[in-house]
Amino acid sequence: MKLEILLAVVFGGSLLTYLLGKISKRARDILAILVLLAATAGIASLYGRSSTAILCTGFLDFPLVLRIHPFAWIFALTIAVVGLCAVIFSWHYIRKKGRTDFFYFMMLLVISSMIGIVLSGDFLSFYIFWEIMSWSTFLLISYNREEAIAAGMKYIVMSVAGSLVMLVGMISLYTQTGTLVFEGITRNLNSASSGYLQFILILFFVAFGIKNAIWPLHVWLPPAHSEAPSPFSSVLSGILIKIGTFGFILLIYGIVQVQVFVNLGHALFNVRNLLLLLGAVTILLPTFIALLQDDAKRLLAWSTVAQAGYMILGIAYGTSESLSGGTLHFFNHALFKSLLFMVVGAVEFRTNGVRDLNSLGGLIKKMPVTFAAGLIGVCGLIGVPLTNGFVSKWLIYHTLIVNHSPFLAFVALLGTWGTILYSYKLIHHIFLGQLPRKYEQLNAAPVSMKVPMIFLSLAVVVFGVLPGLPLHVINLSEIGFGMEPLAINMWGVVTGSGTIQMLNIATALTLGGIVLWLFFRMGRKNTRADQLDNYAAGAPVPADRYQYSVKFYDPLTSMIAPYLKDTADNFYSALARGIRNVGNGIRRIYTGDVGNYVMYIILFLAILIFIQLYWKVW
Amino acid sequence: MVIVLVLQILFVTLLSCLVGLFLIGLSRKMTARIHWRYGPPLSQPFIDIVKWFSQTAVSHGKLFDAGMIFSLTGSVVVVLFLPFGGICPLRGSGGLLVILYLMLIAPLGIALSAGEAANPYASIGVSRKLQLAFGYELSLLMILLSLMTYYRTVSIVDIVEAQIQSGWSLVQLPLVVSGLAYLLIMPAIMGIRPFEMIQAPQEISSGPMAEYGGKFLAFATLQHALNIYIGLSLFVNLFLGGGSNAGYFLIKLLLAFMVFQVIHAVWPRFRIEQAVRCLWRWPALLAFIGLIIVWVTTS
Amino acid sequence: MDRNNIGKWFKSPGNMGQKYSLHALYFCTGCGIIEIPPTITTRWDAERFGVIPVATPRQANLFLITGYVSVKTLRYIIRSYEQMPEPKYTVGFGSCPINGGMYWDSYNTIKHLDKYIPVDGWIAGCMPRPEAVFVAVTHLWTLIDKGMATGYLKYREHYTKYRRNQEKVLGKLEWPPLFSIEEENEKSREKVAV
Amino acid sequence: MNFLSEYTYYIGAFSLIIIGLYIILVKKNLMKVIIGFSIFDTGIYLFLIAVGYLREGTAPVFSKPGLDAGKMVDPVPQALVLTAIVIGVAVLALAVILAIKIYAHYGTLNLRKIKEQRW
Amino acid sequence: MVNPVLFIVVPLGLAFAIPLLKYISKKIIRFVPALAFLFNLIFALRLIPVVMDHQVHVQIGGFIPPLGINLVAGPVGMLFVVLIALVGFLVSIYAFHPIKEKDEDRYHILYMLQLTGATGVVLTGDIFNLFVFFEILCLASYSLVAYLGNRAGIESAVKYLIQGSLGSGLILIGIGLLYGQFGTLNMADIAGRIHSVQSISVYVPLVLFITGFGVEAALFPLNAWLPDAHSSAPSTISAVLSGIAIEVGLYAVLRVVFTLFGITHMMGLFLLLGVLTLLIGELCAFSQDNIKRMLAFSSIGQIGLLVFAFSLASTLGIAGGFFQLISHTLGKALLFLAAGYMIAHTGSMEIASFQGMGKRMPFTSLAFTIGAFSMVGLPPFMGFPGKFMILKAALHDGQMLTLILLVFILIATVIEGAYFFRVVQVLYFAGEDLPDRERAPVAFSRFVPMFLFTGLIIVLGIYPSLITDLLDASALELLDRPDFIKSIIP
Repeated sequence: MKLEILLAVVFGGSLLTYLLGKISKRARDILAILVLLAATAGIASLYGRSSTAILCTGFLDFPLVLRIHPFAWIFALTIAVVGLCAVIFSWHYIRKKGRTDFFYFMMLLVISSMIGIVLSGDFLSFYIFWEIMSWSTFLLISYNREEAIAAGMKYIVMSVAGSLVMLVGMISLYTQTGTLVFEGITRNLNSASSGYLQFILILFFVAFGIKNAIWPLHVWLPPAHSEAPSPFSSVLSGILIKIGTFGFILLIYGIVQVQVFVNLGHALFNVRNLLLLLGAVTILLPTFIALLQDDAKRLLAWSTVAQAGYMILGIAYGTSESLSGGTLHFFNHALFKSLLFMVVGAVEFRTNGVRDLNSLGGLIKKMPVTFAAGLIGVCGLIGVPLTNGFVSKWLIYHTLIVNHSPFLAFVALLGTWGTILYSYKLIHHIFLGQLPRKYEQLNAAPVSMKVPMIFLSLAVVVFGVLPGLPLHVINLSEIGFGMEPLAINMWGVVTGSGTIQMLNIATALTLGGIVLWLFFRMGRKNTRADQLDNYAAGAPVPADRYQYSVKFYDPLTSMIAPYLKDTADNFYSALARGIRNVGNGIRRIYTGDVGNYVMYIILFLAILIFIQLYWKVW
Repeated sequence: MVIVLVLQILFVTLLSCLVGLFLIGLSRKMTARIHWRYGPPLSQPFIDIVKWFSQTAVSHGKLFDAGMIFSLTGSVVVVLFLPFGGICPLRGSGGLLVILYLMLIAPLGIALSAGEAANPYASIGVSRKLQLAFGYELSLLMILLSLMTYYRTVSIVDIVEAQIQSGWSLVQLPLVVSGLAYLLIMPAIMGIRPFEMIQAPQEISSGPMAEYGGKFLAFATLQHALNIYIGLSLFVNLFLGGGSNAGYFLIKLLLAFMVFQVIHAVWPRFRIEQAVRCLWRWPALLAFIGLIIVWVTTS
Repeated sequence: MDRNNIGKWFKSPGNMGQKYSLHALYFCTGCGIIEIPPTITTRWDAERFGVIPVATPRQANLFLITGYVSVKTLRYIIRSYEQMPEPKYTVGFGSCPINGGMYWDSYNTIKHLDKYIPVDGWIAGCMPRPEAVFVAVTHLWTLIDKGMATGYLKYREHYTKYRRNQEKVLGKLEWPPLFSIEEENEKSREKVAV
Repeated sequence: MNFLSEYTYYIGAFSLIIIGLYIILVKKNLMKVIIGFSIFDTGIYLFLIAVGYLREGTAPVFSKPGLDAGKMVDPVPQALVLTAIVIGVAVLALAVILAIKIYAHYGTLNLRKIKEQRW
Repeated sequence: MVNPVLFIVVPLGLAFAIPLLKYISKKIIRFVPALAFLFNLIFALRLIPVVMDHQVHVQIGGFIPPLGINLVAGPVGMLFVVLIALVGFLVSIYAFHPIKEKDEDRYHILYMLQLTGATGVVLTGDIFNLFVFFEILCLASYSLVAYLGNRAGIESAVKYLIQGSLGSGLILIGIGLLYGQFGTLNMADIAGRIHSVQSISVYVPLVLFITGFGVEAALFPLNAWLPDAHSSAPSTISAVLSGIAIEVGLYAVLRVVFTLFGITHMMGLFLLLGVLTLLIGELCAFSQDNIKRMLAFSSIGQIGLLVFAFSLASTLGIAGGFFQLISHTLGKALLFLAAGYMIAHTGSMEIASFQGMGKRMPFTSLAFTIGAFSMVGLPPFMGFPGKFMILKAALHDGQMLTLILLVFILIATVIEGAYFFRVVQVLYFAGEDLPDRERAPVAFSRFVPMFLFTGLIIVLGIYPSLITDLLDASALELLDRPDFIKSIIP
């Protein structure tokens, strides 16, 4: 499929979906799914292709270029697939709410513009698609009203700030190199001084960092993810923030070459180390803040921030193994985090919007498929072997250890252990424990929700056992960046200092499980007991008063909570308040007294004349 | 070749189970002797296992069963990755990092299973278990990282072989601090006193085990036995040079175990926050210093 | 002790396991519990018989009712008994569970525990000494050996009767019946005693 | 004295402008401010006239032969002033109308009290 | 080809024909402004290709400059003429539905006079005529601000009048000073000789001009009238004031600074002034609850950005400034119209009272949203190319001062985004979700201008190349001063 046609299909499809919604709701839903199916098929057919196409020859005298290469391909495919799953998930989810046409329109617009971003071949089209994505996301985040409004506000303000910074960086690159096409910039950037390069990198890092939620720039993410409608949360968390990751990779590996990037600046105080440091902080702090959350989606949102840190670590480290790890983690995170948001969304849908972990429980009996999906998602998030998160994290750890950065590796590993704690909290509070009586009549998730969840769970497991599939594509893109590809096979990675072989692990775990299951069956048959037939010091279990999930990790969290203030958020809030106060102060100069106004005019005149008398400007 | 591998796997699995159960029996016997009691026979854990298998059991759901199996599977597979005196069935599949991750499966399985049981004691126990794990992982990760940094590999077999060349890690200068830290967190890894608050029968009715009876309890005990074996085996392999053959390895294991058993017999229990605070203070400090030393000396 | 008799282990592992691994649930209903700490600790060391205290009924197979049983505690006793996995053995400790003991005329005390749950053995006395516990344990061993410690089977067989007796004292029970209840059961009640 | 006689008109014009500005700046009453404007404008007109004025000049009309074009008063500023006066009158009229309206709405002409529209 | 005089004469004639036409039909006068500006629009558009080639001069009465009064229709002039005609035409469609029951004829007369004055200002080549047309524009504006006759309108009009006529007086003094030195009023003539005299004596008129025109152009300390006038005028007039009047004031300043005085070395001062205006405008708008005041302060901010862009004094900067100017004109007119329509519906100017407008007035809300997005500079709307060009020019300039000021511009833009997005959120997401049936019917006369403005914003946002040639030519006209002088006075 040609790239222009692909973009025309997705953008046109989104508009068409909106218009069709005025006629028939059902047809609109089907059309939305069809558009994304077509996009998925179209992108899939581009596998292994590297080509460019001109979208428009002169937008302000700049050509708008599209290009496809393996690296863009894997991002585009992930976007299309996760977007498709989210749209299918919306089928039932959105039915209860108002303004559904708008929802579908914006959803498809966000996905289309993300595809546009990854396929763009120059900075101008990159920026245009980027901004379309920003504002359509803003509208969708605010969709749920009430608290969502503040969340949307936070998002769009940070996003606008970021994209303006990016605009400056981009124009600065243009003045330096005379072109905005990526290849041209790469070609002409060789002569740039290292100071200039660092300046540019920092500008772009701010822009991409805001989207990717690096630590001090992450504050928009938790409210936005938790307040957005759940199908969109999964898009937001699964792929939208990864557009920042895409930007990072594009900038470091595609434009500034990685050899240049690694050797840039001072030995200690350089952008790479800054990025690594921020990546480490991004892993560490949000992981622990997630532990303190009681809102399911907010917990997942903080977890997303933390996982973004791994990607940054992988990308900024700058070896081919770390890049593989970072990119693979992007891919995996897209799968399992969107899956988890769908799981929470399904629960939220069935319980009429309950996200408070403390008031849920025992839903495994009512929504077993959702639970299984959630369990697989959580395993992927933790990185339990046989799920996909394991391999990518292993790659990142391995490269950090082998290349002698034990402290970064320590932070990354510690983050994983924090992940276990909050992941278990999520699963336990929603699905395990006592089922409250008010949920006894709960139905299982509808089919339209089960299908994407099952699909994504399968993907999580399949790519966990066969990491070679995505790694192969990543290798292709690394060759495109002029790097040494990893030695991989279908089941894992071979390096000189430690190998990973999922075949062995998978066989061992499966066979071990089967043998132990048989062994388990050898024992006497067990009987099923009701949840109320439970040990309570001999007393009968009081129904509905046997809840115990409040303050689950209290001994730990009460120890660490004082150190986990979200200082960045407080800082930005203070800044916003300050600006408002300054504004309120400044507008007092318009006193309403016309005498003062006349005085301003005469003073202005006097000052201008004074300037001439004093400085002789004329 | 395959037959050898299968034999190795069977041998290691069974032997580690036996060793683990034997160590539990030894622990009970030793504790009794220290308490001036006669104590149960060394075979008592085996008798218990047989009894549990002959009992009926009550299950709370599919996950209640599956979690238990999952948990024990995790432990068994970890054992396959650990060198057992020169025998390591799955040597080329990922090394220490994989072991670290596989060690997650066991507590996760128990946690899921206990969660399905819907018992508050179980939940409290799981919560404590995860918090305690978080407490000692801080140090454990730094210790393992200092080893991996020192030997420039993530493969545990390579580390053992390197020690055969150059002597035990515990007595090598850059690693001795890490080794001390490992000694301090060892009881927490094995779940023995003073870090026994996960089960705490008098307090939270044996925690995650509260709803387990019959074969579930048998599986849980086996898992506990393997857990003790894994903790000790890691220590022996990483710091005491492993073993050139199984016997030598087992002797080291036994000696290391008896040291901790003495502590187990005479110490009271920490509260969970005391435990975490304690683990984050001294062992973590030592491990951190150790990591810095290793980092500085090797770079 | 035939604990080390390998042949017997192979012949009936279940019975042997039950015998030498009696995990006891002490139900601290009354004064009898004062004799349990010396029983399980250094002075008498019950662990050498394989008897150790456990925390929950799910893990236990020996139920020790140590002391008088009030109406209030009866509910808890029944609940705990029903939660124990089979095979399970009950031993009444002291005179009170047998016939009310010194509370024989109390309005509030259960006089005959075996009306409500099957009891496999009694230890008479007020108080019995720890040695008596060991006697009971060894006696239970022989009963298990002979296949006579079948209280749990009786409970299953005559559940309707037991449940009626329980409800007579306690009123309607909160939990559903453990086994099926026959509507009309005219079988006369059998004495279950050692 | 030569200076004074040379620049009398300019001095007068700028005095009027300054007086007008002073009134606009300081006075509270809207009517007085309007009067101030009037004075300010008058000053400007005088200034414009003075720009084109020539001492002992003649009217810029070739009414009889022999008139020196160099001795004529510049006619352009006079045309400008005429236009400006027209505009000034229009502004003045509008201002007065608005003042009436203000009084109808606020019951006062005190500009320090008419402060509903502010920040 | 049409004589540029007609752009002034036709609306002026039709304006004065309205009192007569009133006797034929009361309804017909509503369509007169639309007719006049449609005429202007069509012929101005047809004139543009000619103007791109060479400037068109008209000598009134056949006197050649510098003696006669002349009109100069260069690219800049025609750009403004088209803009004025466009906005005038669309806004007059909006007024098909009367603003106020009484005095409809006066509204249309004044409206046409106002825009005629604006057209005159941009077309004239004579400094005194500039002043005269400027006064026509101002006088009509004062009256129109007071048109509704309510407390706020009258008060704002009085304040506007006081400040505006003070400014006019200063301009007149400046004209007098210039005339006294050069003896001519033709701008090209003065420009050709300006460097021949002592510096201070031309500096004072310059300062007087900047201050005088600056009042109308809403430069920072001179803009106190703007928020009052914009917020209390009828919405159509706010649209014209914000979209045309202050831009025309800015045009006058540009003409004076670039053409008349040819300043090259005071630009740092103007850059500072622009950024100061921008920051203060945006800061004040940030904490406003009244939507029209907010939009008015936003106009101040935009003017600051324009001043910054023009003060870069490079082809890129001026072209970018013109693009941003057009985008601001269209966007702000659209915003005021949409806001006015919503205010008419709710009867309140509080932003919070616009809850649920997205359901009740979907199209108006959409138009407002697009206008707001365009103001912030989001693609694919028209604000983006403008911002892009300005930033490009600033970075191309590369001086330290420009780069530092750039930071403040970015901050101001973020603040601008914050308050515009707040309104968008209130429109669509605040309060309870309303059922569909509460939709208000949309009047045709309201729909068409908003639709056309929206369409223009999107089309020019996607195809900015449609007008970039004209903008480059305009920039060249302003910058290439000798050429301009030579083309008028050979």
